[in-house]
Amino acid sequence: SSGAASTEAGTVEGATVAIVGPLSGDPYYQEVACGARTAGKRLGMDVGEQQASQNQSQAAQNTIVQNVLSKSPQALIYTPADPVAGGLPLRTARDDGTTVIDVDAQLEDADLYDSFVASDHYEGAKQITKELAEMIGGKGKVAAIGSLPSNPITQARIKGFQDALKDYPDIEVVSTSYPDLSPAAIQSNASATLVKHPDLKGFYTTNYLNSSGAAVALRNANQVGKVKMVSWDTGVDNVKLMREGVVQATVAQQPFKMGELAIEQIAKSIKGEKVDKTVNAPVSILTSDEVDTAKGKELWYQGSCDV
Amino acid sequence: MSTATTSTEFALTARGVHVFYGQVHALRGAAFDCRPGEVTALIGDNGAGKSTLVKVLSGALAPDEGSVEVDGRPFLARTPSDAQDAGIETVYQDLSLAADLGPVQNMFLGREIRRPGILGRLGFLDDKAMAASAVEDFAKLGLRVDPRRGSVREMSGGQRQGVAVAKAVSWAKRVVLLDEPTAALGVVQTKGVLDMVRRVADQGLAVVLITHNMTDVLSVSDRVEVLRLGQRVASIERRDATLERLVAEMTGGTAPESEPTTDLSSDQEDQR
Amino acid sequence: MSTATTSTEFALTARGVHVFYGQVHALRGAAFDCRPGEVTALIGDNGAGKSTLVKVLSGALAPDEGSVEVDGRPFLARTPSDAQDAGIETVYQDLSLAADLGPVQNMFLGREIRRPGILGRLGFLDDKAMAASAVEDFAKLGLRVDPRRGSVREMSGGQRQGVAVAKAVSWAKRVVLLDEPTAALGVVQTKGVLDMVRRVADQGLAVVLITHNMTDVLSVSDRVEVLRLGQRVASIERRDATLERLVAEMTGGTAPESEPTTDLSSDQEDQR
Amino acid sequence: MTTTTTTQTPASADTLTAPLGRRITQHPLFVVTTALVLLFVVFTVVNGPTFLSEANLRNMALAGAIILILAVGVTMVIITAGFDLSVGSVLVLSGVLSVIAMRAVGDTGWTSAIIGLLVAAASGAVLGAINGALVSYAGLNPIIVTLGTLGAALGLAQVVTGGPDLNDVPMVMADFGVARVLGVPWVVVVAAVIAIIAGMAMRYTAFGRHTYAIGSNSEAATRAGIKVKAHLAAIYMISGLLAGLAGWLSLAVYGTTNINGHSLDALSAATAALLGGASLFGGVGTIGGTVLGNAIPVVLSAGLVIAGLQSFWQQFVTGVVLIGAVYLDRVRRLGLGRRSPRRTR
Amino acid sequence: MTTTTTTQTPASADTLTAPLGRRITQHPLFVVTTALVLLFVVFTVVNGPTFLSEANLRNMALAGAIILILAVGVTMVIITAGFDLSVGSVLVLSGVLSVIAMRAVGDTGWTSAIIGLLVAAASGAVLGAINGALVSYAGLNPIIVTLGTLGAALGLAQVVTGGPDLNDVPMVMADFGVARVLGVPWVVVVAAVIAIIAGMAMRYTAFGRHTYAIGSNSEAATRAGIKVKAHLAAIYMISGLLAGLAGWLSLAVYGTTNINGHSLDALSAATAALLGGASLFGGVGTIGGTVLGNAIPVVLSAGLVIAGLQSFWQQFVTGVVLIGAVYLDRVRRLGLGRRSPRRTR
Ligand SMILES: Nc1ncnc2c1ncn2[C@@H]1O[C@H](COP(=O)(O)OP(=O)(O)OP(=O)(O)O)[C@@H](O)[C@H]1O
Ligand SMILES: Nc1ncnc2c1ncn2[C@@H]1O[C@H](COP(=O)(O)OP(=O)(O)OP(=O)(O)O)[C@@H](O)[C@H]1O
Ligand SMILES: [Mg+2]
Ligand SMILES: [Mg+2]
Repeated sequence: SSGAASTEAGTVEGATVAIVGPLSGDPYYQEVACGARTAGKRLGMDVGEQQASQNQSQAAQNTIVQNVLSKSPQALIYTPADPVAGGLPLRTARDDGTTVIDVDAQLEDADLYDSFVASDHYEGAKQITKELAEMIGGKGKVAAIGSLPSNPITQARIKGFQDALKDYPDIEVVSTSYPDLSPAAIQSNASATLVKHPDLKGFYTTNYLNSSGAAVALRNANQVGKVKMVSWDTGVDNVKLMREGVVQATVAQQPFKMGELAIEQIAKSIKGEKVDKTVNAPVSILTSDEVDTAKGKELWYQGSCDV
Repeated sequence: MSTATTSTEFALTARGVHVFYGQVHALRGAAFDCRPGEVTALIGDNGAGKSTLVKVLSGALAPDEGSVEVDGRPFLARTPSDAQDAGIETVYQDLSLAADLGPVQNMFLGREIRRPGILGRLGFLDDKAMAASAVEDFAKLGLRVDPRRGSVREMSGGQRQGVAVAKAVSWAKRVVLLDEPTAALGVVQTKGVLDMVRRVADQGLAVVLITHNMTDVLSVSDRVEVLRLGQRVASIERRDATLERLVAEMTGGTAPESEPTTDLSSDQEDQR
Repeated sequence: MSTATTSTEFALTARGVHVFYGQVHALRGAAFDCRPGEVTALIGDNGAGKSTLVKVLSGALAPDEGSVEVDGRPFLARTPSDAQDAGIETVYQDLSLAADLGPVQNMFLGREIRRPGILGRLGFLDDKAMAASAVEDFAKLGLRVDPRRGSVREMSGGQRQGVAVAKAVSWAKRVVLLDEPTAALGVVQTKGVLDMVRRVADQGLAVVLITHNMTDVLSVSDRVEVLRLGQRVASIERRDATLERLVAEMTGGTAPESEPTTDLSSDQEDQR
Repeated sequence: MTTTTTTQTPASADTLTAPLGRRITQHPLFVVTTALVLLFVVFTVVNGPTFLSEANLRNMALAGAIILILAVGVTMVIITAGFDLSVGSVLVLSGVLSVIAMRAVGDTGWTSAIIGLLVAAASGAVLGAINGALVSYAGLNPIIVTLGTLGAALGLAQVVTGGPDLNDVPMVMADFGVARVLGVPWVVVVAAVIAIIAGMAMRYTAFGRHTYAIGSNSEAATRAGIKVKAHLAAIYMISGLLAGLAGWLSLAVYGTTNINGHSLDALSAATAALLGGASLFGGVGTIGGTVLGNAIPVVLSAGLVIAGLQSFWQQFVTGVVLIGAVYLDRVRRLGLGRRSPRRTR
Repeated sequence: MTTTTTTQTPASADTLTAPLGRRITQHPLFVVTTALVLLFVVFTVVNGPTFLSEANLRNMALAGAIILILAVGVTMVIITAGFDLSVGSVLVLSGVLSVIAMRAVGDTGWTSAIIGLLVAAASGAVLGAINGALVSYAGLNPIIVTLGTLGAALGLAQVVTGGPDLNDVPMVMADFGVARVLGVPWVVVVAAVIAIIAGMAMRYTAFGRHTYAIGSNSEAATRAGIKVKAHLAAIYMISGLLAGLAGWLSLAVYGTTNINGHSLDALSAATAALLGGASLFGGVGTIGGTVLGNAIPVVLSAGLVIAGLQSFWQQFVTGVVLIGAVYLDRVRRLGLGRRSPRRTR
């Protein structure tokens, strides 16, 4: 689609960009915003950020998007909580010519965004599952702990996990659970799983909250390192857990890079160049052996930025 | 003081009423009678079970055992509305007004006047009509407080008692049960209520009056029923009643001194 | 009936007390006096402001204006504990007991006996000592209900009143204010309280008794203070008091009939 | 010695009609209204006229509409001295069942949408009736009961969908979700109509009168012959019914069941009611107050986002404004009545 | 006509000491205890002896410990007829401030950890004192006040961290988080000690007596000379202090501030208190009851996971059990007292 409606059309310098994320405090979305703001600053853009305060409430997030859009920014970097409902407030904005970059969670209606920048959650899940499967020697019991089951990203990560295990007939998935996002709930869930399956070989967790909660269970059961655990993301929490040896490997996404890529697409759009409809941000696997190597450190999320 | 309308037909009778509160056996086979056109005083020590009996008669409390008859026919009110439908109205000792509502609203609570026509059938209320009717009822009873003012919460104890009495008297068709209606009232107000009690009885209703004031009992009642420890121990015609006799019956002695002093509690069996 | 200890020194006096409840001007410059060793009856119509005055004297309510003196020294209780420290105890009309606690716990509320030694300094209570002391106090007052039983919630109105009176009387050192302490009591119990009132006064305390029962007023009090519409309208020695005079003073007429009938509300100005 | 001091009886003093200014500040809704006006003024100054633009007003109305429907039901429940924590879950489960029903019908037109509406309303009413039966007939603590149904309904919603949100909603519904009458979104119109009907019912009908009486003194209401249990059950059922309706509207507006997004809805609804003057002790509160109380967080959030305040600060400011509003109301009431020994809270 | 019917006065009948069976079922904690025992029996049958294994018992104790600390404070608040919705946020903010303080100290040993503990406790106490001042001295509705601080504290926590969780916790603290005495995790020991001290204080001291009196009738407490406002403020402060402590323990156990994971803590804590027999009308409730009430959801959740029930069903079952427990309690009380006209809820 075309550039912004404002008088400054065509100039990247001074362009206004808004970021709306689904959850304040999540290091991943923080990192996306960091990347975008850093890149935006380099180009002289004015980048503002808003995160929804209540997890997964698309109604609350829509209000934020509407209000952000009422100031007519030239571009919006947006991670919707819900693939359908998240699209609603964009309709009028699209008519006004606002550039929309969808990050991480894909909107169902592809007309609502110019570009979709994301990791491939399904592929990432398959890779890390393979890693786990090899670690436990291709057989034994494993358990998966997912976060909110209604979230398409969780669904993709669980699906990838299940599909990858089709190559390992000797691995049995003893439970796939979705406890609350509270540490106590996750801990007690993982603990109970360990009690029920003393011969459990591995945990697959879909985010850092789950791995942190399960870590407490492993520590208390003296199973750290004996029961393998893999996770998603390389925020401080997972980095610490890898150093401790609780988590053996995790999927390193590149949220900072995604923020930069989003700004790149915005710049193209403002300049009237062709925008890429889908931009894949590469994922890689970070193992506990490499966590503190120079190569490994590059994969860490910074957690804060100076912009 | 006694009236011409005395009849032997009872308006309300109760027999063998038992009520337990948890482990407390509050009524132990209590009996009760009252006649239309008469003021029946129900007296007894604190904790004798008077209020409990009133609650049974008015349907506020289901007895564990016992039978009640209205005009000679078995009638056990299961809910207060049953009793109201039978023409029995009650002023409870704890008054039971909705403090956030006004006097008019309380008077008509559960029996509101609706607007005429379709609105009325939709449940819309005719507040004007109710206010007018309440003003009239208050005037008829000699109360001069304006029933349209504020909420009951803002009224003094005496004023509240006035509202409760007015409500009961204006709706009653057969029996009015008054549980200590004058306890919080001043001298003049008390006289007003007693006069009213007399007038209501003279109109042919049965009035049951609970009070601890024996002077009032002697001055206004036609018959006295005495409750002690959950049972009726005496039922005395006005002409046979004397202060000494009433006190003796209530406390269980033939003369006040012949018995160990009864005190603030009559639940003697609870006192170990 | 009058006592030997009458003195002209006042235990408690109030002058020019004004209290507003929102827009209601409940006390309009009320004055009040009572002497040690005497029973002072405080009478007045419903809504005259008696309870409000008691609340001011006992520190439960801060007046908008006015002064209070105890034993001739200016003393305005800002909180109930101020008044208690000055030896003034009160039975409020609405009793003010904590219904979930037992009688003993209520009697000692705010003045609990602690265990001896270190535990006591940590706030540990000596429930046994309190129970024993309460049993004794109850006995001394002639109450025979067991103060150790259950919670106040389970007691009858009369029993509650007994607890409240016992509490006040056993703690008072100078003045006891009793706001309608016999309203819910039976004949015998009422006599018990009135006897106790007399005894307490004879011990040298000033007793202030609010009641609507003029017979009781005439039988027990040494002096009568009359409140009308928030002001003191008369202050009468026992020997000058007659039923007719008291009623006339309360209702504002010289003879009961010369004035428009006062009724359940004395807030006549509210009635338009 | 006789000292008779007969003083002149003050003739009349206290019912002089209060001056207009005082009558206004005395109105129970004075503070919430003032707070709202103040927020508008502040945000118009800070954000410029955009804040009063038609688009923003419409957005705010839309943002508040669905919670308002819940808040109307919760207000009625609170007036009975009860509580309903379950409305958010009831909304979700009704939405889920509605989608499943519409899916079964298959068609994407109004037939399907209306069947969905009926299913949503019916499931809401059934859940509300369960709450009502447990609270009124079984006599259970309403907070625990509705906390129980909060969890149970949410769990059931996930059991039914198997976890993920459902989002195949008939086209006509989605259209309805964005359609407007005279510039006002239909959803807002529906919410307004519900609030007006409920407000009239509470104010002018026997139903409302009985509701206040039950909240004020349920014993008195029983003794007055009101069928207290049936009435209470009906109130909870209405709250559930409204939540079901809200579930359908939420589907129309958002096109998804948003299972995990409604855990705090009940608190928002209760906040609206309490800001609007309802008391948890029952017997007081108005639908009008709830409408105003509901607007405060909505306006605040819109204003703060437009002002570009970081979301953390928004949460902080919202909390502070909430306390500030009740504080002012308290000060107002103190200024009037000074002492109301009981029910100060 | 005189009809004198003098009947024999029944000598004594109603204080015959009730039979032992009845005395037991009459105990206020009978149902919650029975429910708990029942859960243990059912899960042991369903899951086999693993359920009673040391490891599982330890896990359950650990899972319940931190909420128990919050629940102790919330119980005390509820006994005063108040409410504290803010404990979860206070926990979070205290944890955040504690980490920042420890970071400033720099060392990873006990010095740092203890300073962190003091900071956590102090911030909790200050937040609690703010709640207390607003509720008692300003006389505001405790639900709104603590709803306000719930939001404000959470917002502030994020303002301070800039958003993400903090997790650089001294080593010794992390060690403490898994350390045990005689097989019991330290955290559980701490929670137990807090519950015991609070239980004794409520039961045997003047402090506790006054707390019950205030909740039962605050007017009566005032008139008895109790400094009601100061006492109320102290209770809220204690609730905050305990939440601060819980914040530090949570850091020790989980190693992170987990800003977004505590929004429902207050409801869990209140549920424990109410299941344990506390009434929102104040004046009743015990810490012992809260300990048992707190155990129910914990045992339920562990048992259901071990039984292999899908997590959605768990939510559903938990809701149903919650209602079932209060229902049984209600039935018990009806069996005894039949009618307690007021405070049935
Ligand atoms: N709700 C209740 N729970 C338990 N016991 C009760 C309850 N109500 C009354 N009782 C007990 O039942 C007995 C009878 O009480 P009731 O109120 O009927 O007496 P009463 O004759 O009206 O006394 P009073 O003159 O004091 O009003 C008393 O022992 C009282 O303690
Ligand atoms: N809390 C209150 N709020 C508003 N008005 C009140 C309040 N308490 C009392 N009043 C009013 O103040 C006046 C005096 O009341 P008070 O209770 O002192 O009278 P009283 O002489 O004790 O009457 P009674 O004999 O009925 O107990 C009355 O008009 C009453 O309506
Ligand atoms: Mg009685
Ligand atoms: Mg009075």
